[in-house]
Amino acid sequence: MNQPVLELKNLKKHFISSNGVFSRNKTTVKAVDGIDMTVNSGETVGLVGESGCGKTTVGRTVLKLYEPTSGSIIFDGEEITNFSPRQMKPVRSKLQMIFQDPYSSLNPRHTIGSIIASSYEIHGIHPEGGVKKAVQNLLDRVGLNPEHINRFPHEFSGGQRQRIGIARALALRPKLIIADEPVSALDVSIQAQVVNLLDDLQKEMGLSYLFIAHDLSVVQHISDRVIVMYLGKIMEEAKTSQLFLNPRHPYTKALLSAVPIPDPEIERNRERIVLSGDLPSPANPPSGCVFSTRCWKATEKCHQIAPPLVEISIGSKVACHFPEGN
Amino acid sequence: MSVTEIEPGVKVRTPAQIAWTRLKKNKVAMVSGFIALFFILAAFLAPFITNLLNLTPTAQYSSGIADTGIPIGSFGGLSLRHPLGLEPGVGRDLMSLLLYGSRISFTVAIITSVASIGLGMIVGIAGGYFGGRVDAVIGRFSDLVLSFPSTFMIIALSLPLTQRVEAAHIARDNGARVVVLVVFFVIFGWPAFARLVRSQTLSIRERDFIMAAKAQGASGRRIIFKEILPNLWPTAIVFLSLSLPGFLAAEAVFSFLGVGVQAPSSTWGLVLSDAVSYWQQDPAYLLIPSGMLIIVVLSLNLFGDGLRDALDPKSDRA
Amino acid sequence: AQSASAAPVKGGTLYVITHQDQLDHADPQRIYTGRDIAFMESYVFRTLVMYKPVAGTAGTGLVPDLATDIGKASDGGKTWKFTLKAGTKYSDGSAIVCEDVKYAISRTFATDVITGGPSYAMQYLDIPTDAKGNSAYAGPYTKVGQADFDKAVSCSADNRTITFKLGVAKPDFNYAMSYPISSPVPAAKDTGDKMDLAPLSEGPYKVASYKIKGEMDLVRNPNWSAKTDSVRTNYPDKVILKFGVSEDVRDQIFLKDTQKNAINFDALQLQNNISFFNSPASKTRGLNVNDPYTVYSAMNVSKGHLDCLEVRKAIYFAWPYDALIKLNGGAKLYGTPGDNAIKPNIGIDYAKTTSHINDKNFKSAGNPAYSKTLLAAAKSKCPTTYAKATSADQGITIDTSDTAAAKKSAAIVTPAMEAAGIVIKYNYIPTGSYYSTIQDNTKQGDMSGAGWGPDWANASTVIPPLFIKDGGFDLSQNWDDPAYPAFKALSDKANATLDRKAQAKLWQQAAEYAMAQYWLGPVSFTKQQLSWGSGVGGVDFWAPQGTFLFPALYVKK
Amino acid sequence: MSAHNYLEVKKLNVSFPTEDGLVAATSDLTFSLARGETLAIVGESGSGKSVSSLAIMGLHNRARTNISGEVILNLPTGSLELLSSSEDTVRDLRGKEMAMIFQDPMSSLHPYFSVGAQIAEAWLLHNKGNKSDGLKRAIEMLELVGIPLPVERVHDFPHQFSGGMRQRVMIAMALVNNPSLLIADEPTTALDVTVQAQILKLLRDMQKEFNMAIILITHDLGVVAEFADRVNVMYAGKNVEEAPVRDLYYKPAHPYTLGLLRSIPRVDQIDTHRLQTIPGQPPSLINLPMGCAFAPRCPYKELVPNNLCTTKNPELSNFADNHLTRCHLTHDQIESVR
Amino acid sequence: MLKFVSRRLLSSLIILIVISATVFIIFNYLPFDPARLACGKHCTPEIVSGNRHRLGLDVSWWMQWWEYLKGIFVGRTYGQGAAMFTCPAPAFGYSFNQHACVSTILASALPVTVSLAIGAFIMWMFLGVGLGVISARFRNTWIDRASNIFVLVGTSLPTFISGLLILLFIVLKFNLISPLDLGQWHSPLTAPWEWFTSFFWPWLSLALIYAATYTRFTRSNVIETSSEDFIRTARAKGVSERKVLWKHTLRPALAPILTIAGLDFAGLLGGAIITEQIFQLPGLGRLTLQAALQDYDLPIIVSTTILAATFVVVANLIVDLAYAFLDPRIRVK
Ligand SMILES: Nc1ncnc2c1ncn2[C@@H]1O[C@H](COP(=O)(O)OP(=O)(O)OP(=O)(O)O)[C@@H](O)[C@H]1O
Ligand SMILES: Nc1ncnc2c1ncn2[C@@H]1O[C@H](COP(=O)(O)OP(=O)(O)OP(=O)(O)O)[C@@H](O)[C@H]1O
Ligand SMILES: [Mg+2]
Ligand SMILES: [Mg+2]
Repeated sequence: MNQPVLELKNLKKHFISSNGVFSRNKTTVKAVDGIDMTVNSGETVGLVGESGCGKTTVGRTVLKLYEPTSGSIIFDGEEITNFSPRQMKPVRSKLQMIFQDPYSSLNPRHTIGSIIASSYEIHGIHPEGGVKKAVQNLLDRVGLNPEHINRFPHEFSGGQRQRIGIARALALRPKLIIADEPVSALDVSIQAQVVNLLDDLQKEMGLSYLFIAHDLSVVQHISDRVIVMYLGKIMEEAKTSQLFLNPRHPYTKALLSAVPIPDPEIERNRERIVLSGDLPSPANPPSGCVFSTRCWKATEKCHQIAPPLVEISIGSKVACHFPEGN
Repeated sequence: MSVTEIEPGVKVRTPAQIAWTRLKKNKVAMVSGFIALFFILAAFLAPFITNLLNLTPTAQYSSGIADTGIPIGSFGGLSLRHPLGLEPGVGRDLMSLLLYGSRISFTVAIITSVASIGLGMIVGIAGGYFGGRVDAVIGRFSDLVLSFPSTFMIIALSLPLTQRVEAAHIARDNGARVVVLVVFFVIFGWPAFARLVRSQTLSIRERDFIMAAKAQGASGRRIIFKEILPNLWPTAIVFLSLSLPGFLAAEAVFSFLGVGVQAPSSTWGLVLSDAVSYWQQDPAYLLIPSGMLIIVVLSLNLFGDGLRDALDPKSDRA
Repeated sequence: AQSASAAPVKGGTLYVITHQDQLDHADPQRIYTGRDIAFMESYVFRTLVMYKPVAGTAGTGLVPDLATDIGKASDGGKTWKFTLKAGTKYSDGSAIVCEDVKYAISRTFATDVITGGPSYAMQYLDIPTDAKGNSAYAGPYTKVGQADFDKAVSCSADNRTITFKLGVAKPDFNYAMSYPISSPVPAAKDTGDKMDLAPLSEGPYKVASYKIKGEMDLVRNPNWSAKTDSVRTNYPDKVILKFGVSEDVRDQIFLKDTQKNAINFDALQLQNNISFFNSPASKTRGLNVNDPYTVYSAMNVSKGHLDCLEVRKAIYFAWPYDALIKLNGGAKLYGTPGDNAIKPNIGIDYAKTTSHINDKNFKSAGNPAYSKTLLAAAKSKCPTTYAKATSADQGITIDTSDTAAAKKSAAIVTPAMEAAGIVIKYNYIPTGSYYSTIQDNTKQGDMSGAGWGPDWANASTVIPPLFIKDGGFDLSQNWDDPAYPAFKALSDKANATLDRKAQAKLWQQAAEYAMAQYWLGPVSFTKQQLSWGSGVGGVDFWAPQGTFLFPALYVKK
Repeated sequence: MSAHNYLEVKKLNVSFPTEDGLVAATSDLTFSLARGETLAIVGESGSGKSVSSLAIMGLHNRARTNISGEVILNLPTGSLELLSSSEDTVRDLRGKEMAMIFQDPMSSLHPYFSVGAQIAEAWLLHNKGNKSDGLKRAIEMLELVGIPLPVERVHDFPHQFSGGMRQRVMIAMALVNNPSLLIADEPTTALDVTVQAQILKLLRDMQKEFNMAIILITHDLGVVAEFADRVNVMYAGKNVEEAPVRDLYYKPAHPYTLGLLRSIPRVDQIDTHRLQTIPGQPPSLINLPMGCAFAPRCPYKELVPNNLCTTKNPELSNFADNHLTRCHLTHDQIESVR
Repeated sequence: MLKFVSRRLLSSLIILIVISATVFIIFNYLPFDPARLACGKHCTPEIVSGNRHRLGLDVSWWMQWWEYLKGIFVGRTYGQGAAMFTCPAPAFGYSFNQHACVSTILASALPVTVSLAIGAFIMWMFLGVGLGVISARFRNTWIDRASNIFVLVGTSLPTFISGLLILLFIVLKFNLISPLDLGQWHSPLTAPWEWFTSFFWPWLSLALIYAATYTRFTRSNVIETSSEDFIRTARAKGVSERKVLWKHTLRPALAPILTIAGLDFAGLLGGAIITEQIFQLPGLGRLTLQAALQDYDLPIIVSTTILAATFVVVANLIVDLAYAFLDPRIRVK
């Protein structure tokens, strides 16, 4: 088995916020509420779940862009949970992020050259052949025209911008890239280009990805392992093939059945689970199993006792009192 | 072909260049911009221009004014020698008076705008970026400043403060008055801009590229100077173009109230407030400077509008 | 002046329009502005004696008012007696008695409440003073030193005759009693500070209402009788003093004659004044006369200021009179350069001096060349003062009231002085605090613009106040000047001289002396213009009061 | 085409004059639709889907938009050409005969009015009644679209609803007058898959109940597969292919459709292969070049002789029964590259 | 909600206390001596110090400040003997220049300023918002440009000139108000028409100055709002253009304008110096100007300053509440 590059142990991130102008009541949003996960080197782990379930928060907490509330983050064998920003600096060269929104993640006032070069500047690295050359190589690498080094982000299309973001993340040759929904803002025909690029880069550079997405089909395509989150908690974790063929958690099952398949025959004939109701507010999660309010199998037990995440077969963990399948 | 070479045909356009191309298409803004620039240049070249026309700003052309103090001839004594006529009473050349006056007026307006924008920028960024306690303190403080009836304060305190400034040997006479006026304008001027910057900083701070910079390991300083600040320039430039005429007018009003620069120096405000008493006997004396003030304010306003449109990528959707 | 041929008629409302927001004071013991005094004394207050209500120099003579005569001096002018007429009443119908006059006089000693008024009683009455010159009596509110006052001012048993005991002989003491300080106030009706808004009335009108920034409405006083009052008339039904009319609006009223039954309490603004007096349509509604004032720049001769005669003269001879007079409306309306602190229209106390405009080097356009020679002399004689006058970072500071006209003058004076090599700096002081600022010795600049008119027709109200330490208005701060002791002796002598002719000679000498020292810089004998609406009749100038002859005014039918 | 067609769009052109030139957002768009039928319009972002639907609704600012072509509604009272009709006529149809729901439920509801008021307004505009009738109707509609506790929630404001619920409110508002035509512009793009499934089910149920004609705009081919009867594929402002849904998926006739279908990863197939991509970027709509707009990205343009693809704009032509395509490739060539 | 209001009230109170103290400190260090000013022609140091005592200036600024604050709650007594009098609570001091308790003076100046402010406010809101809406509606047409130019010219003239021109060339020229009636206070309760006519022109001249900002702001907000998705939704429902504008667009477009309008209004309540000066209105602005420039009448300066600050602070509070009332997103159930 490979070395783990990232290990999260019972990681929690709670946001305390006051809501409304007139209210002084503090509410606690348990965006990430005790999750354990591992990303091995060279591996791609997909993290899926509905909007607002805490995927981005996991990513940002790992990078310590948010201070974790509790739990531990072990990156590359090093416990970084309580690192100061100064201590984090060297870590950041090995741990990078690709952002969900290609439009807002690039400063509109910088050229793409300076955006990518800033990684070198910040870390005081002088790449071989000079910064400019390195930047152009990177651009070339992600399939952009190296001559565009002096252009500004708004002169690029969404797919191209996402490539710039990828180039920025690659500049320091990281070990792990947290890709936060890197293709969700892109068109279908462009999405495939970026997914392929990420695939190729991984093969070449031996990267690991924590691939955050809500589009299951993309996750399924790119991931080795998939983790399903719901309301700040992990519901299920399994090898990709296992998860998609044999989902154990009712939520996973519902999620999979809800994904429309671009094939009229299959689509019209398959059995589909339509969940009722919406995602509960993370500020006020249901007691017991967080999914119990929407689960068709929920019993009194589910409403009262939160099921722990347990390994029910090799490489497959599920947090459910009444798992599906076998 | 080596990758380090940039294709010669590719035109590199900075955001400023793009704004400039858009601005160039806006005829109204361009014309106003040139007019404003013309006035500003004329102000700073005042000695040169008066020299060229062989006029002395302090000289009294008493032969040109009648015993009643009113300039002889129509339109306030307008002639080739005195293109804008004469000042009634004293008999100075109106054009040199206005030229020299605009030096002070523009200096006050420019220094004030730049300083209050600078201060507002620093404070606004600090509040918006650091948030929390810093923001609260700054917010309360600017509330306090904004609650002061600024006009009264300026009126009541300008004289004693001018004396203080003189006693401290910072500046003398009108220099001291200008210093006091500028200081007051800045003290009461920054909070408005700071609020604007603060709210912008708050929204910029939420943008992902700030997160991205943090993720790369950028320090707070770098984020403020390299990431946030460049995004605030358009706001500042537009605010500048709009606050300049505001301070020009403010200087005029305070001159009218007897606060600020005093004769024998002249400002537009002084000329105007003097002209008011001659409005019947010598209307040209009122019309010419107020016409010029309107033109300058108007052109700065229109230019500011154009600039805002040019700098705002969404504007051509409207 | 207007012909008196038309007979005055009764009735109508007379409007008196002013830009000011209020009278400086309306409390009889606090009022001190000539114009306000004339107004209030003509309509509301009565005093022991009064100026004769006629135009011309005859108007400077006193006539009895509340008193039966203009006062009887005895003891070589150290005791004065006034007996009250019978049958005089307040507007509420109660009778006026001697104690009320005495109480009124006592109020002027309460300098912490009754502020701003004339201090004649304190100066002249025989009441002990402490080392600093303050009266032992502190006024009727605290009653400290009441016994001293009672000794100096007493009423006869029948409460009709008041006796004043003076500290020094004062042959013209009765003139002081023409001021409303002698207007009676019964102790029971005294409201202290509030009296300034609601004064009592003995005159033909009483104050029906007085609102600051609004108006003061005077209505007939039913308890006034012309029989006991030979000074006043009650022609209009109502007199309304209208405050706070903006200068532009006020000027339009008189230029266009839109309010026919109105008189202008103020002067018109310069430009409007020129238009008014140049237009045949309006100038018949105006009067252009010499005012009682001498307008001058006092030279501050104390140490560190203009303590060098040559420098003072250099400034004087470079003065651009012509341009300034042109700026201020020309000689016809503004006036002419003067040579004396005493104005010719005062009468016998004036004589031509040998300095100022009478100096052969005087040029009304300014004589910078001569100034330069004076400066050259000063350079060796008094180098520090010379340096002050000529160096760019020191310069001569001129105090001036912060008005538009003053600023324009600055634009004329500054380059004119520059031509003589003198550096001028202007210090603009807000109008309201101008005099109190320059009267503060530490705050006064090198030169201060001022004006002074005699309190009555005797140079004793000009020379000592202007040039004697603690005289009240000694802006020259000349007490350390080597020339001062000799001058002081001369002035004291004149003051004590009872023979009016001999006294006048001495005043002339004193004036000549002071002027030759250039304690006063440029002097102007200024003029004054009155304006009124076509519906007002009987308009004339009341010389000693320097304003309308109010008792003659009536509203035409 | 069938005479029962309820909506006929013929040669619809919509363009915007801008600083940089004329933006031809939609050109020569032609399709028709019967009641009870669902037509999906698919295509990438910027291909002109929204613009054309707004043109049908008459929601463009006519002063700043050039619109030509025909939009014909065959109403029981006779047929009506909308583009040449007066603003008032079209406004009377909006909300009653034809309704629209928009992509972003967050911003499409007025933040200042309660949802009840907004639904009631839509009803009151076309029906007689007072406010309380409107509110009653709003409650009915909320119930119909499955909002729990409609009586209480009718007074709530949009920000108090979740995204899925807001979209339901939008649907309720659109359906309050039983429109015959519903245009749904990406009704689920902003929503999660589980919520998307709920909304789509709701739409289908409503369609059955009211026998509506639905134009479903989306770029999600999965949604189309589930929902549509016929599909219109748009590229660069043109409809490049129109076909019944099965034909489109199993016998795509346009290289762009082909590429699109191939580049989509599928949940139901475990494949670790590289995805196939369409190289290049969609073109700018300003001053479109001569020839086929897809040509620069088309892998098969070499098959067409004489550089025809880059010089001549292909016409919409019959590929098979009820199957139109806009391509220079011959029928056989297409069959062979498929 | 209640908690929020009380918190805000508390912080407002602190601001007011700080401001009042600041004013005392500032005026304590002024080189002007009101005692000297009140002294008159014959002035000895003893009279000055007597005056200083009478004016309450012979103690440190914090004592003066404390006395002032105390007076607000318990009233103040001045003088002795026959000259004694009391200003009842709430006493803001006594003006020796106007011989009245400041509370009385304020009470007579306030209605003038409030009338001026309210009328001008209504007028400029109508003018500014109206023109703004029209400009937005017909944007980039000549109507838009004309309104833009009109407003810009109107405002680029300094206040004193535009006000004066209105006064001289309209009001006096056409005899719209008799010159002696100018600036006369008529109560709207007893003489509404006179009240209206006497304030109309001052309102207009003030409104002209403010209208421009509002025209611009309204114009851009309306334009921005009308490109919002929810406006398109309204159109899709078949709402008429009129209703789209007045019902759907204007409310969200005007909500942010409320904020600046509230503050501008509060600022005006502190006194529109120049307008009051030109039209001779005996309001707070003129009162303060006179007190600050001519008389150094400390009790009046302090009180008007605090009053003006109170208006701003209260306006801030009201604006926040009103904003929440208008925009349900800010309201919390
Ligand atoms: N800075 C923050 N302060 C307060 N709450 C936050 C913050 N960031 C996120 N949250 C809350 O935490 C929860 C999880 O948010 P997160 O962005 O991690 O979800 P996500 O799974 O990434 O959703 P999406 O798919 O929409 O990106 C949400 O309810 C969100 O509102
Ligand atoms: N008012 C307008 N002025 C200029 N161009 C416009 C305007 N509205 C739309 N466009 C352009 O028209 C093209 C088609 O836009 P449209 O909104 O129809 O795309 P779409 O297919 O709906 O895309 P999406 O999936 O992103 O909603 C785009 O390139 C767009 O930029
Ligand atoms: Mg996220
Ligand atoms: Mg769209």
